[in-house]
Amino acid sequence: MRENAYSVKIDVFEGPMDLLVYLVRKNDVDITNIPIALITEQFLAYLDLLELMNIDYASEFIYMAATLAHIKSRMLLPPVPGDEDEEDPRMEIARPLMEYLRLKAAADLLEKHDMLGRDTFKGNPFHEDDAHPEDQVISIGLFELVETFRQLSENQYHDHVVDFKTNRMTVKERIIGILSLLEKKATLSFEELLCEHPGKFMMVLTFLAILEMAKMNLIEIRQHIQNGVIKVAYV
Amino acid sequence: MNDTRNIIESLIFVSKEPLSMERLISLLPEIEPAIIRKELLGLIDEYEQKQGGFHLVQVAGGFQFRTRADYKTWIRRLNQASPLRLSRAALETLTIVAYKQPVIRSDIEHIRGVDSGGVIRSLLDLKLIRVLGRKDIPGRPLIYSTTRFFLEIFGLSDIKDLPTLKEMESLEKKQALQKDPAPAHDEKNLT
Amino acid sequence: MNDTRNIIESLIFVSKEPLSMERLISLLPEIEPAIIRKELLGLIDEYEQKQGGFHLVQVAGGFQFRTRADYKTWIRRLNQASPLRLSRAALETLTIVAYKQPVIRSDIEHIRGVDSGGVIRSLLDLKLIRVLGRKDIPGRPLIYSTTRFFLEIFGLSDIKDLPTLKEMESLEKKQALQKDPAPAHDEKNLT
Repeated sequence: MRENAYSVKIDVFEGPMDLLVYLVRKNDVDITNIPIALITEQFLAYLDLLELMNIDYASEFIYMAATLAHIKSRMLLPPVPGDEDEEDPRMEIARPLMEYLRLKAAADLLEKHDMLGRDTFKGNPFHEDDAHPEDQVISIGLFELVETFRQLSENQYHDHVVDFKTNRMTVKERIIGILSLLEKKATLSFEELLCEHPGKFMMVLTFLAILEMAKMNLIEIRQHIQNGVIKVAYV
Repeated sequence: MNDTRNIIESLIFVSKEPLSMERLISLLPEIEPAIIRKELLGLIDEYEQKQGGFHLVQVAGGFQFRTRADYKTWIRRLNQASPLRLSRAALETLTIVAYKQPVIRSDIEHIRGVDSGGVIRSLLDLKLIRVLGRKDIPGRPLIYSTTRFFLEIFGLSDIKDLPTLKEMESLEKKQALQKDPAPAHDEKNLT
Repeated sequence: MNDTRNIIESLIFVSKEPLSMERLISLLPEIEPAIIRKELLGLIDEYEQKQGGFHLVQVAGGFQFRTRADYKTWIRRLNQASPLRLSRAALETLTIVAYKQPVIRSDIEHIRGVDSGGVIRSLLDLKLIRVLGRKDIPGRPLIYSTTRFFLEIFGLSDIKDLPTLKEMESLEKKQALQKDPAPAHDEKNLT
C-alpha cells in the first residue's frame, strides 16, 4: 500500500478474496494458522470504512464477513469429546485462500511470459498470392457464431426502426414500381415480382399491390396450366 | 555494431510496409544515419550471401523481407488448403441458418440486407448447410438447415446446445475491464 | 539438403499462423518426414546461433519467426498495433480457465469469489478463451477453455507448458521460506 503524509489512499479490492489476501499479508500471518478474530475484525473495519465513505460494495463481501464470523464462533466452542480428528474450522477459509494464492502466483508468472505484441512480434510477410484483403477471413468458434447472431439481431432491430418510421413503402408506391417494370417487360412472373424485394413486409406489399392493380383492371393475372407459373401482364 | 543491425532487422521484419531509409533514421535518432545505412546494406548483403528461403529487397521506396521466387510453388500450396476459415459473409449466413433454421434464402437476405446466393452455395459446398426441402409458399423456395458436419465442427451434440443470446447477455460487462484500447502514447500512464 | 531447409524457411516465414510439423509434412509429400524434421531443427539452431533480430520459436503447436524480446523498445516505436492489455481481473480469470479447463462460470467465480461474467465476456471477445460446449449437469452451463490464440499470445507451445499448480505451490513456499526460515526437514519435501 502506497501512502504519503498528505493523502490517504483507500485500496479498492475487487472482491473479498483480494481483501483477505491483503489482510493476511499485512499481518504477516500463516494461512494455515490465521488469527481469525483479528482478521475478522479488520475485514469488518474495512467494510465500515467503505460504508463511511459511501462506497458500495458487493454482496460477496457480506457473505465473506458472515463466513468469517461463523468460523470465529466455531473456534470458541470446545472440541467435541472423542472427535479429536475434527478439522480446524479455519480450513474452510484457508483452503480456498491457498488455491486463490496459487492462481494469483500462476497469473503473475503468466504475465511475465514474452507476450506477442508486447515483447515479441511476428513478421508481416509479403507474397504475391496475398491478394484477397476484401475477404476478411475469420476462424470461427461457438462464440463467434452467437456473437455474429447478436450483431445481426441488433442490426435487424435498427432496420425495423428505419422501415416503419421513415422508409416505409406504401402500396401506391409499389404499384408504381410494378407498372414501371411492366413497361419494360410486358409479362412478369409472380415469383419475379415477389423476389424483387425480399422480406416479409415487401412481399406482403407486393401482393397487396398486385391485388389492387387487378381490381383496378390495370393487369391480368394468369396461371399456366402445365407448370403452374402465375404471370402478371399489362392489360 | 551488431546490435544496430539486429534492431534494423527486427524493425523491417515487423513493419507492414516496406520500411524506408528515412523512416529508419527517424525511428533510431540515437544511431548515426551513416551507421544505419552501412548496417542496412550489410544486412541485405548477408541475406544475399545466405541464399535462404527469403531475402531483404528494396521495393517501393523501402526495404522488405520477401520470399525468394524459387519457392513460390510451395508457398502456393500453403495458401490453398487452410483449415476452416470463413469470410464475414459466410459466417453471417451460417449463423442465420444455425439460429433460424429451417430457413429460406429470402429470410437470410432480409436479415443480412444483401444478396446471399453465392455464400449459400459455398456453405453448401463446404457441407456446413444442406437443403432440407422446399417451402410451400409461392416460388417453392429451398429450405436450408445446418448439417451433422456443422455440429461436429463446433463440438455440439445437438443444435439446441448453441449458446443463446440470453446466455451472452448474462455475461454482461459489469466492470469496465480490459480497459481502453488506449492509444500508444498513453502507455506511460498505465504502467 | 539446403533447398529443403529453404523451402521450410519460406513456408514458415509466409504462414500467418505458427506452422505445425504435421502441416509441413503434408505440404511437402515429396520430402521424407525425417528430413523435414531434421532440417527444421537445423533451422531453429541456425537462428539461435545467429542471434539476429528475430528467431524461430515453437509456439501453439507450430513454428513461427518472432523478434527477440531484446528489441521490443525499438519495435514499439513503429507503433503498429497496440498490444493486448489485460486487467488484473482478466489475467486471473484467464489463468483459472487455463489451469482448470474445461471450466464453467460458477467454478471460476467460486475461486475468485466475485462475479466474473464481464471478464469472461471480455476474454471471449479477445478470443483468448472459447465456448467448448455445455456441461451435462442441471442448467447445462457453457464450458470454457483457452484457445490456440492464447497459446500464441503467451508463447506457449502447448497448454502443458504451463507450470503445474503443484510447482506454483513449492515456488510460493520457497518465497515464504525466504521470509521466515522453516525447519530444515521441511525443505527436503520441497525440492
